Formats: sequence, C-alpha cells, structure tokens
Amino acid sequence: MERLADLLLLLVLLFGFLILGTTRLTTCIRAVAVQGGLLGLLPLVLRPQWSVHTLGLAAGTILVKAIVLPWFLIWAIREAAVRREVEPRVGYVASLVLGILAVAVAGAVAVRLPVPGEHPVLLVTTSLACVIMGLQVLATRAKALIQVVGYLMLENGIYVFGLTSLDRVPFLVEVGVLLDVFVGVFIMGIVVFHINREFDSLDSARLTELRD
Amino acid sequence: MLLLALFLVPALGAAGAFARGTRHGGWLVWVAAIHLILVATAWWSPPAAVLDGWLALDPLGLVVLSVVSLLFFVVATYAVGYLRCERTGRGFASWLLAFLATASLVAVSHHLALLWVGMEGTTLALAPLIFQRRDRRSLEAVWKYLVLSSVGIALALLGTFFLSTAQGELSPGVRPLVLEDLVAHAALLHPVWLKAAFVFLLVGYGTKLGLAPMHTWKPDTYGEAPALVGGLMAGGLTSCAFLGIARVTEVAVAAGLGQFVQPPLVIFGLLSLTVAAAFVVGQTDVKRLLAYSSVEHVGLLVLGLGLGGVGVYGSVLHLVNNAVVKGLLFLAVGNAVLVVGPAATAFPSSGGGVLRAVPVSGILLLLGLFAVTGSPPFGMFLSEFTIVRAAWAGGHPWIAGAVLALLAVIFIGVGAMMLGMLYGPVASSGPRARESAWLVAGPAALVVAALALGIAIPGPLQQLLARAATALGGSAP
Amino acid sequence: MLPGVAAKTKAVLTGRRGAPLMQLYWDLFRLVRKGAVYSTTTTWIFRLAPVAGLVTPLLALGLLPLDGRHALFGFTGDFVGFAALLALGRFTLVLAALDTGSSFEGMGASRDATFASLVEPALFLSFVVLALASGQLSLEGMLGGTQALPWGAAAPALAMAAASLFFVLLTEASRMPVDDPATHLELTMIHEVTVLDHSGPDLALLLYGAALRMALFAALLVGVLASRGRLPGPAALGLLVAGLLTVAVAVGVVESSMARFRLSRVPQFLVAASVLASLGAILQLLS
Amino acid sequence: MNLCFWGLATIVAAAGCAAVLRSRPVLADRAYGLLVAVGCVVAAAPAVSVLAGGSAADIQIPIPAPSGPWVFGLDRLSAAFLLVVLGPGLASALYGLRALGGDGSRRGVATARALFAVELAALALVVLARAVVPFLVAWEAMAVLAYFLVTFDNERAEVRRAGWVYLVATHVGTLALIALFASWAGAGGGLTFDALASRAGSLPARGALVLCLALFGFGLKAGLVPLHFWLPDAHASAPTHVSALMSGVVIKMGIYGLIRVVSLLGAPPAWWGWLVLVSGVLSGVLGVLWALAQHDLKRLLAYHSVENIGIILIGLGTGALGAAYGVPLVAVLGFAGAVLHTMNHALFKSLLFLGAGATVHATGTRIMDRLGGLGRRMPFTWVSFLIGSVAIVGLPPLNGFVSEWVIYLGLLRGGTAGGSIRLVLLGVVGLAIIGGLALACFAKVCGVVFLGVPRSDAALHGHEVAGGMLGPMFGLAGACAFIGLAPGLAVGPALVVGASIARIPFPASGSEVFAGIVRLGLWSLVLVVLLALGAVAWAAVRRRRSLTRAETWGCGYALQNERMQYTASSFAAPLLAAYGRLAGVHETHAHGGRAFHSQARELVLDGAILPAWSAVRGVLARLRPLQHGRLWVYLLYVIAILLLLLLYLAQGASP
Repeated sequence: MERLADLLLLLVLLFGFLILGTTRLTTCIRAVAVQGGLLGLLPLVLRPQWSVHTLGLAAGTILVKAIVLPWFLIWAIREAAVRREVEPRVGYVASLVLGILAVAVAGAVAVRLPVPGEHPVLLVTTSLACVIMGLQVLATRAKALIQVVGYLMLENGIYVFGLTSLDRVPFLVEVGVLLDVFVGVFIMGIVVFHINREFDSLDSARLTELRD
Repeated sequence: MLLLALFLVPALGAAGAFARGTRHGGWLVWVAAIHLILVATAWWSPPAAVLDGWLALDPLGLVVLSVVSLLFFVVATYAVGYLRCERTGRGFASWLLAFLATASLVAVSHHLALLWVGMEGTTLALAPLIFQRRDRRSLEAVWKYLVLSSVGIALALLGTFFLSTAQGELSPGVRPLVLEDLVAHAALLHPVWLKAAFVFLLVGYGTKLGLAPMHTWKPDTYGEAPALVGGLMAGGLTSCAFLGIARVTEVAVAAGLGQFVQPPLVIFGLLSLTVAAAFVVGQTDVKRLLAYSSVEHVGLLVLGLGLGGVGVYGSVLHLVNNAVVKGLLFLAVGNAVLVVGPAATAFPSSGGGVLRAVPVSGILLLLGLFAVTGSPPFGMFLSEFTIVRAAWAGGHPWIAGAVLALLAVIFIGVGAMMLGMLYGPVASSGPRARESAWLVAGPAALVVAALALGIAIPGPLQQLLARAATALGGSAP
Repeated sequence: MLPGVAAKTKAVLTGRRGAPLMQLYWDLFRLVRKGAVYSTTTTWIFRLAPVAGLVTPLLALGLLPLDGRHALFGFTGDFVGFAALLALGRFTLVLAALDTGSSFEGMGASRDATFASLVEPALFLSFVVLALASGQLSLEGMLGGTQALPWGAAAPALAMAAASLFFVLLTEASRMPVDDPATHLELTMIHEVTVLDHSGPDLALLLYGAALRMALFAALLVGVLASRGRLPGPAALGLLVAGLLTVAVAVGVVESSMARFRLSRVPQFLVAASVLASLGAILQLLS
Repeated sequence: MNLCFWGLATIVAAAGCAAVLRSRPVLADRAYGLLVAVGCVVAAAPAVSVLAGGSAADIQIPIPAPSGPWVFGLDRLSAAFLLVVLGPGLASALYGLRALGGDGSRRGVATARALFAVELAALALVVLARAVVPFLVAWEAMAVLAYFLVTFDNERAEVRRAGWVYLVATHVGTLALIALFASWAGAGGGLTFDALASRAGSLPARGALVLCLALFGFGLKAGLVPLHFWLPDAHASAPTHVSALMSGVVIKMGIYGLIRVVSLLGAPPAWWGWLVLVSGVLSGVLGVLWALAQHDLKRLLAYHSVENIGIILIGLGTGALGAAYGVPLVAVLGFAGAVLHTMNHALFKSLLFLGAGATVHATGTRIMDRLGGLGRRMPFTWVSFLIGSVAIVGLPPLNGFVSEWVIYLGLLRGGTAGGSIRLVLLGVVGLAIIGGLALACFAKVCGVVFLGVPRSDAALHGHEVAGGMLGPMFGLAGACAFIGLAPGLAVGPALVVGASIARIPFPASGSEVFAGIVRLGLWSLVLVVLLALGAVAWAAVRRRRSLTRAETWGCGYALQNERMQYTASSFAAPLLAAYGRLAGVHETHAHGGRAFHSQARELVLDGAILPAWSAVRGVLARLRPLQHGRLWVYLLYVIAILLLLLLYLAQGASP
C-alpha cells in the first residue's frame, strides 16, 4: 500500500509539472482535474480499512475536484471563446526549473518537519510543493483562468497536508471545506466569464484600472 | 440550541429571500431583528456549548457577535431606503443574510476548522455584492478581492492543519482543534508547528483583515462596492478576521509563546498605520480614503493585541468603535452617492458641496470625521488613548510617539479630503433622490452609539470587554 | 530754563552772544497771550495733548526724591510708573500729531514713536543697574534714602548707567545729536514738526512740558551721580540746582561739539545707549 | 460648585433656545441674551467667593474604566480662569447678538449663536475639569466648536483655509496632550488629576517629557512663537465677536493648561523655567514686531495676542524659576503677574477686537490704509478703543500697567536675589522693548484708523454702531479702568492665586508689594484727577483766547488731500527698518516711488511649516506606486511577507 500511495503522490507532482509546462489552457484544466481525482483516491490508499468517512471524502473530492469544477471551467472557456494559449509571464522552461526548486525546498523542509504518526515523507513534500507551485502559477500566469487553476493547485496541496490529520479533522469540516472551495471556484468562474465579456480577454494583467 | 439558531435563522432567511426573490428590505429588517433578539437573549442567559464544544460563546465571541448583529441591523434598516432608490440584482438580500449567517458562525465556533469554514463563507457571501454594477471597475475589484482573499484564506487553512498537527498524538478526552482544549493543554503543543500555524494564520486572516502589505484589495473593493456593503466589510468582516487572529494568539500566548507572537503583531500594526498615512494624504476618492482609514484601524487593532496588557483591552474596545464608526461613515457617504450621484465621492474633481446637497448626512459625516480621527468625546479616542497608554506602560515610548505622529498625518489627510468634499458650493445640478428617514436613521443611531461609547461605556459591556481582554492574556485598566 | 542754558552754552561755545537764558519763559508768556489756531480735522485728543504733556512730567517729578530723601509719591517699583508716565505723554502727543492728518506731523510722530521705543530698553536697563546697586525697587530708595548708592563698590556699572541715562536725556529732550531743536526745515525735525500744528497756549504748554522733561531727566541724572541722602535739605536742593545747570551745560557742549545724525543712524545711537546700560547691568551681576 | 453647573446649564439652555426658536429670531435673541447673561453671572458667583477665600467641594461622577471617574473642582486657579472665560465671553456673546444677523441676514446665524453658547460652556468645563478624560473632552469640544465658529463664513475659500490650518494645529496639539497624559498616567492607576499629582514624583527626569509636551501642546493653543502660525489667519477671518473670544479667552486655555501642569507637578526644573522665559521674550518681541508690520486691523490685533502671550509667559517663566530656585516671593509674583495679565489681556483684547469689529461693521473694510477720521464719526467706539489701546500698551492708569508692574517686580526681585536666578533680568529688557514697540504700534492704529481725514469713501460714510454693540465695549472698558484704578482688588487675589500655584504660603517679604499696590492705586487716581483738572482749567484758559479754525498747516503746499496723509505703512517704516529682516517685511514703491507700501508675510507658516509639509508629502508620494493595480505583484507581496515571517520563525527556532 505504501508504494501505491507514493505512486499516486508522484503522479500528483508530475501533473503539477504538466500544468507548469503546458502551453494549452485546456491541458491545464484537465491536468488539475486528474490531480483532483488522484487526491480523491489517496484517502482510500492511506486508510486501507475503508470507513464511511474516507469513502465519503473520496467521493466528494472526486466529484468536486475531478468532475464538476473542471467541467465548469471548460464550459467557461468555450463560452468565453478564449485564445487557447497560456501566455506566461515567466517562460515555460523557467517555470519548470522553479517547480523543481519548489520540490527540492519542500523535500528539504519535509524531512526536517516532525510529522506525527506514520506518513510517507513524500506526502508532506508533495503538499508543500503543490502549495508553492500553486502560488507560482497564481503569480506568474497572465490569464485569469489559469489563476483559478493555480488556486485549485494550492487547495490540492493543502488538502494533501490535511490528509496527515485525516482521522481528527471531522467529516463535517471536510465537507465544509470542499463546499467552500466549490463555491469559491464557482464564483471565480462566473467573474471570469463576466470579465471576458467586458474586456474581451481573460488577461488579468489588463485589470489595472484601479490604482493610486 | 441558541447557538445553532444564531447561524440557522439568517441562513434560512437567506434561502427564503432567494426563493421569494425579494427586492425590498422589509425581509432583511425582520430577520436582522430576530437575530438581534437572539443575541440579546445570549446576553441575558449565556448559552451552553453544543456539538461537543464546537459551538460555544465566550466573551470575545459575544463581543464580535453583538457588533456584527447590531451593525447588520442598522445596515438592514438602511437597505430599506437604499433598495427604494437603487435597482439591484436578484439575490442582493439573500447574499447579505448569508453574510450574517456565516459571520455568526465565525463568532460562535470554537472549532478552528469550523471557524475557517465560516470565514471563507463570509468572503464568498460578500463577493457577489461587490459587483452589483457589472462594469469593468467593479469586476476588476471583485476579481482582486476574490483572488487575494482566497489565497489568504487557503494559507489560513494550511495554518489550521498545522495547528492540528501541533497537537501531536491526542491524549484521550482531548478534542482536536477545539479552542478550550488547545488552551487547556497548550503546554503539550509542539512549539515549531504552533509557531508555523501562527505565521500562516496571521498572514491568512491578516489578508482578510487587510493588514499592510496584504491590504491591496481593500481600496479597490471598498471603492467599488455599494456603500452599505463597504460598511459591512469595514465593520463586520474585519471583526471576524480579527477574531480569527485573536484565537490563534490566545492559544500561542497560553503556550507561553508571547515573546514570539508579539513583535510581528506590533510590526504589522505600525506598517499598516504607515501605509494608511501615506495613501490617505492626497487621496481623491472618499471610499478609497475610508478603505485606507480602515487599514489604519485594523493596524491599531493588532497593535493593541501585540502590546499586551492594557493594550489588549484597548484593541477589543477599538473593535467595537471601529464597527460603529465605519458603519456610520460608509452609510453617510452612501447617502451622498444616492443623492448627488457617484461623483460625490470624488474630490477635488467634484468640487464638494455635499453639506448643502445632503444636510443631515453631511452633518453626520462631519461628526464621523471627528469620530474616526479619534477626537474626544467619541469612542475611538478612549480606545486609542488606552493603546497609547499601553505602549508607554510597556516601555515603548517610541511606538507611542510613532503612532501619534502617524495619527496626526492621517488626520490631515482625512480632514483635508472630507472637509473639502463637505463644504463649498453644490456640485451637481438636480438631486436624484432625497435622503429619507430610512437612510439617515441608521447612521444617526451610530453617531449616538459612538458618543455613548466615548463618554460612558455601559457597565455590562465594560465587564464583557474586560473578560475578553483577560482571556487574551491582557488586563483591564 | 535748562534749554536756555543749553542754548546759551552752545552760543558761547560757538562764539555768539545768543539769546538770554530766560528766553524760553518769554516765549511761553508771549504764546500764552496769543490766540490759537485749530485745524478743522482735529478732535479733542489734539486739545488734550498739551495738558498731558505737562501733567505727566510733573507727576513723574513727584516720583523723584528731589530733596534727596523723600519723593512726594514713590512706591516699590515706581520706576515702571516713571517710564510709563513719560510714555503716556508721548502717546497722546503722537496721537495729537496724527490727529492733524498732515503728513509732516505724521512723519514727526512716526520718528518720535520710533526713537521712544528704541530708547525704552536703555532707560529700564539703567534702572536695573540702580536697583541692583541699591537693592531697592523704588526711585526713592535708589536715589534718595539715607544710604547712598555704593559708588565705591559699583562705580563702573553706575558710570555706565549714568552715561546711558545721559543718552536717554538727549533723546527724550530731543536735542542733538538725535534731533535739532534749532532747525526749521520740516523734513529734518522730529519734536518740532510733531507739534507743528499746535499754536498759542497749547504750544506754550507743549514747550514747557518738553523743558520739564529735560529737567526731569537731568534731575534723575544728578540723583545718580551725586546722591545727597545725608546732606541737609537746603544744601541738597542747592546741589540739585547746580547739578541741573551742569547737565544743561553738558548738553550744550555736546550739541555744539557734534552734528546731528542722519535719521537712519539714530537707531544705532540709541542701541548704543542700551548697550552701555546692559554692560553696566552685566558688570553689576558679575560683581 | 453646583451653582457653577446650574449656570452652565443655563448657558446651554440659551443655545437650545437659539436653535429651537430659529423661526422667531427676535424672541430667540432676547431669550438668548437673557439666559446667557444669567448663566454667566450665576456661574461666576462661586468663582468670586472662592477668590474671596471661600472653598468649593469637588463633584465626582462615577464612570467605569478606561475613562475613570469624571471629577470637577473649583480651586483658586480655576476660579480666576473661570472669570477670564465668563466676563469677556458674556460681552462677546451679547455683542454677537447685534453684530451677527443684526443686518437681517439669518443664514446659519441661529446655529452660530447656539455653538457660541456651547463653546462658552466647554471653556468653563476645561478650567473646571479635574480628570484627564473630561479635561480632554472639554478641550476638544472647545477647539472643534471654535473651528466651526471661525469658519462661519465658509463661502470664502480663504476662510476655509484659515480654519483648516487652525484645525490641524489644534488637533496636533490635542495629540500632544494625549501623549502627555498617556505618558504620565502609565498603565494602571486612576486618571484623576490627584492621581497624576501623586505620581509626579515617580516621573523620569523630574517630568521633563511631560513639561516639554505641555509646552508644545498647550503652546500650540496659546500661540507662542513659533507655534503661533495658525493664529493670525484664524483670528482675522472669524466673525468679530468670535475673534474676541478666540483672542481673549480660547488661547488663554493654553496658559491655563501650562499653569495647571506646573501646579500638579510641583516645582519644575530650572531649565524649563528658562525655556519658558526665553520663549516668552521671543513671542513678545516678535509678536509686536510682526503686528507693527500688519495693515489688516484684525491681523494686527491677532499678532498682539501673540505678544501678550509672550508677556504672560515671561511672568510664568519667572514664577517657575522662583519655584525652581526656591525664592518664594519671585515665584508668587511671577505666577500672580501671569494670571493677572491673562485676565487683563482677556479684557482689553476682546474690547479691542469688538471695537475693530465695530469699525469693520461701519466701514466694511479691515485695511487700515483705507480708514481714517473715524474718531469724529463713531466717537463712542473711538473712546472705548482708545481705552483698550492705552491698557494694552501698559500705560497708567489702566489695568495693563498694573499686571506689567507686578511682572517687573517679580523680575527685579529675582535680580536682586542671589544666584543664577538673577539672569531673569533678561526679561526686563524684553518687557521694555515690547512696551516701546507696542506704544508705537497702537499709536499707529489709533492715529491711522480714528484720526486724521478719511482715506476712502468707506471711511467717509462710517457711522456709529448700535447700542447693542457699544454696551459690551463699555462694560469691558469699565472693567479695564476699574482694575487700573483699584489695583488692590485685583492684585491681592492674584497674589493669593500665585501662592496657590506655587503651593507655598504667601511670603512675609511680600508686604512691600501690598503697600506698593495701595500707593500705586492712589497715584493712578492722582494722575486721572490732574489730567481732568488740567483739561478743565485749560479749557477755561482757551475760552478767553481768540480761537480760529483753519486747514492743517501744509507747510506751504497749496493743495492737501487725504491721500497725502501718513499711512500705516509709512508710519511703521522706520521702526521696521531698524529691525530689518526679523520683521519679515518687503517694501514696494508703486507709481514710480510716489506711493509707498509694505507687505508682511507670516514667517513661520509660509516660511517653514508649509515647505516642510510639502516635503513630507513628497516622501509619502514615493510610496504610492506600491498600489499600482497589478494583481500578481500584490500576490508577491503576500508571498514575500510569508517568507519573511518564516525566516523570523527559523531564526527564532534555531537557538
């Protein structure tokens, strides 16, 4: 089971790199969707004795992160008829290098951090790396939609860390968290949609009217 | 049971409002009134904790709850007049009530993850209210608000998980992430994780609170949102966010990390004051001005918290004053906007004349100017005086001096702008609306409240504040 | 009669016969018998000025211990009253001048006020020196009284004070080198032009007041230089008269020996007076 | 004590009825005047009894922390300043009834009346308060209401600007006071003045910080150089009766605050006394010099307030030095002189402002070079203004002379005492210079405004003002004369107050002072009698002479006209020339040198404050690009601060 968990986490990281590296918007969204799906599987792997809690969590996660939100974002792209390129502020190669650095830092921190209970080191590494990558995407990508993707990555990373305290964060809270993420991204999507209608571009770099 | 009701009543109210698609404020007022009554009963008979201690009401929570409830009631009465003048999108009322529900949840939840859920809820509930006018500026504002707050709140979630990690292997009977147990067994908390949790929660909730340099969304959002939404944000949202920071500070102080947590708080406070001073001077839009003034006041909040001792009392008192005065200012400005038009908030481009155009609101605004700059006999004077006292007593005369100097600069900025806007000939030609009783009653009541708080704080409130301050490791003067 | 004395000395020194000593009284007599001309613009203040111009120096005279022991009045700190009285007289005089609305009087008034304000510190500083030397706060105590000024101990300081008082006298009595009583070119006069519009009895009063003013300061000076506390009354009075005459002669000498300053240089002269006095004060403080 | 509060309540009631009855102005004004008068008298009664030796019990209102109990008390110091507030306050209020809205214009008048009455009450509470919070509340109420009164005519931009400068100055002062009391009170302990006094001993460096903050905060209100920059504009652009109140009473609250702090702290260190003395001399000389350079009547009077504040501070400094060096007589005389001169200045300065207001009311201009010859057209105003002038110049037989006499005595007693305190004689020089300049200045004012021939049609058509405005002036003039002719009645209580400030029994060596006062009074009487007799006798002499009326002798110039008169500028020219740059005047010769004019600028405000402020703005403006609207950079801010805090965490955790 350990190996399986590591494998999943590795995949999560790889898809993270895919998001950093790809030139196509839809690819980003698909990648983050797959990430969500993998995260949904993780609890089942980490807690072999499946309980209602883990099952529900897995189901909810997969439903929200792997199906509904990606579908919604894709819909937004189609409606908004956005040009498909990512248009990064930092080049692809550079972002990939930064990603590697992120993983390195995360690993370095993770081995030092005293995580209670028996958890694969890769778990903490992945979560921190995802957080950093998410922030990186948020800060370096021009298009509003990709920033949503970055936010999702950030959330995924945090979610992974949440798994370390899976058995103490109660189900209700998990659901609440999921719900909040869902509504948040949903509203973001709507705003993105309107932005596109107004500015006929999703380039959030154009949103510099309000300033001092 | 009461605690659940506090959350459920407005939630159901929101659902009902959405179902009925109500476009007038009567519904709001009723729900707000019921909520207010519930809060009042909580004053008389403190409710017991429910849901295995997830929901409980301690003094600090009660302070925040009462502030939010009162402010919301005032805003609701104002909304009656507002909705008569302005066409708003469907769901305006229901989003407002959703905010009330989530804010109450924040105030009563002692399970920190649940508190996070409520906090995120408040963020999201207000977002749709910001871009009522679906134009470029409001879209930009709401986008920045969403992205920055979401990032912040995400970091706060990470911090919350760190906190649960800090609890380590749970000894039996200890509930995870429940405030009472965290405080009670603070000694057992893993210091590094606790510190990390504090850092992330401070940055996360600090973003929502609008501490510099995470304040950048504030002027845009306050500038574009309808005035009453701005009032709710500056008065209510900040109170909730401060509650979040106060909770983790409480835990850290209980764990004996006071030395660690106080410097960042003080530095954030001074930084916010500085930024506010820099951007208030020469500001050209009143709503943005108020946003920076809000940055100033949240800075004072964390400053008092960081100074400890009497300062904590001062900052809890300042929380109340801030809600009252900010509500007053935003609603009064809102009247100017309703009557004169959006140009009213811009000075010198609009040429002023608000005092002539809206006499009553103009006078209220004038009083608000002195209230918000901490002049006696308004409440903020007392809280700021207490915080400065704490700085001196704590042996930081330079902090006290810096604070007062920055306050002087801020006064010059705020005064020059607002007096310029108030005096002078009437700018606009014909008034679009007239200031009805519904529109002025709320702010007038808030002025009275601000005065009362400055002259004599009611005994019960006084004791409540004192207990809240002592719970946060401070002391009552 | 002191102005007469001064004029006489001057005349003698310049080798003329000069007017008789009592010339001033003759003038007064003549003027009093004359009628008066009043400008249409003037008001009651114009008529009040001569009276004030006479009353104030008289009352100030009452503060000095003429017989060397006691003054008519005299109370602690009365030197303030002394200065204030003269100021009052000058105030009314200046107002009277402005009352006429003529630019010449205005000019004179302006210069008069200017020099007065500049000479005030010198006067007070001299009083300070006296007070320090004698430890008394009333003119009576400073000049008269049984214990004389300690010329032995505080000679330099007192000398300074006396010199400065002499400057003050020259100014207050509007003599050379501050003012030229003999000139008849309006633009250069000060006191003369200030009273230009007064005529007849009023002018008489004013002239007599001015003369009294001079006598007053001369008496003060004498009091400082030769304190006569222990002498019997008559002798003291005699000494006083002698002193007055010498002062007048001195004035005459000065007048004949030096020319009148340019107006712009007068302030320096007056400041010099203050400097002298303050020097005296400092000396006294150091001792 | 309770009586005081009833009086104040009556005054506030007057405000109420001015506000309520605004629909029926005549009735409202009658009731207003009556109530204010009654209120002032009632409130003044206890003060008089206290000065006469009585005592009043404190009033304590229990109020929970953090403000603590509100205490009000009436000791001798408060009583003296209460009279300072109520006397001129009443006069100005009554004067305002005619001056404001007398010409039928009603807009904002009722509000102004109400605010004025409340302002009076606030002033009274300032001197009655015995705890920090009520003191600051009354203080700020006074300051802010004064702002609204000053900007009554807020249609005009320059009035708004003047008011704004004043508001900033007073708020900065309030912040300084907050710092003062916060540093004094510390964390625990009560906020009553008694509690502060009990903690005075434990202050570091004998309360150096407190004293400096007091000199700054209260000095801003009192307007001592160089903190006077707000004063001339504010006093000049306010309605006249407000100027009278501001100049006569409001700025005195700064003096009160200083004295109160000193009396709470006990004997201050010597350096502070010297500081006060020197700043007093500075304010006095520069104030009168700048006044001399003014051509706007009200600005000129405003600068004279700066001068008189200087004189008061000379007294105060002398007293402080006496206390510091342990020379009781000097301490008492100094403080007494300060208090007495405060009272006197309150009287004659409000009198002068009311008189100036009358001339402005009659002619519609404040520029002196456009006035002239008003003595004939408004004789009563002229007389009362003359009385005020003689008083302010410090000439016998009026009150200004009396207080300056007391201060001189203090200075010289300090000089004749041993030790380094003898240097206070510096103050004598200062006072002498001030006296001389003041004489010149008021000779200029009286001469140019009231004497000679009118310089413009406005002055030509000037007319005497209504009795409603003359009455208060006569009242104030009467008070000036009374104190001047019966100095014992004023100096005696003042000396007792001075002793109570210095917290020492009146020294036996002060008997000479009492003897002096009596003879002084006698002497003043003699002066008056002699003048009167002389005038009468001389009138008799004149009657027997042939009197002819003619044009002023123009020294041969055939055609004389009013434009040829000496103007204010030319009158002041030689003096200002003597003082050079200090006066801040630059002269202009128009019409090819045929017309002479000199212009004065406010040295401190235009020369220092505004440039400094624009420099500050420049620095702040550098920060503005931080808010440039680029979201991704905002995100970088968040990340950066997060990293910084993590570093802080790391270095905290490593050891």
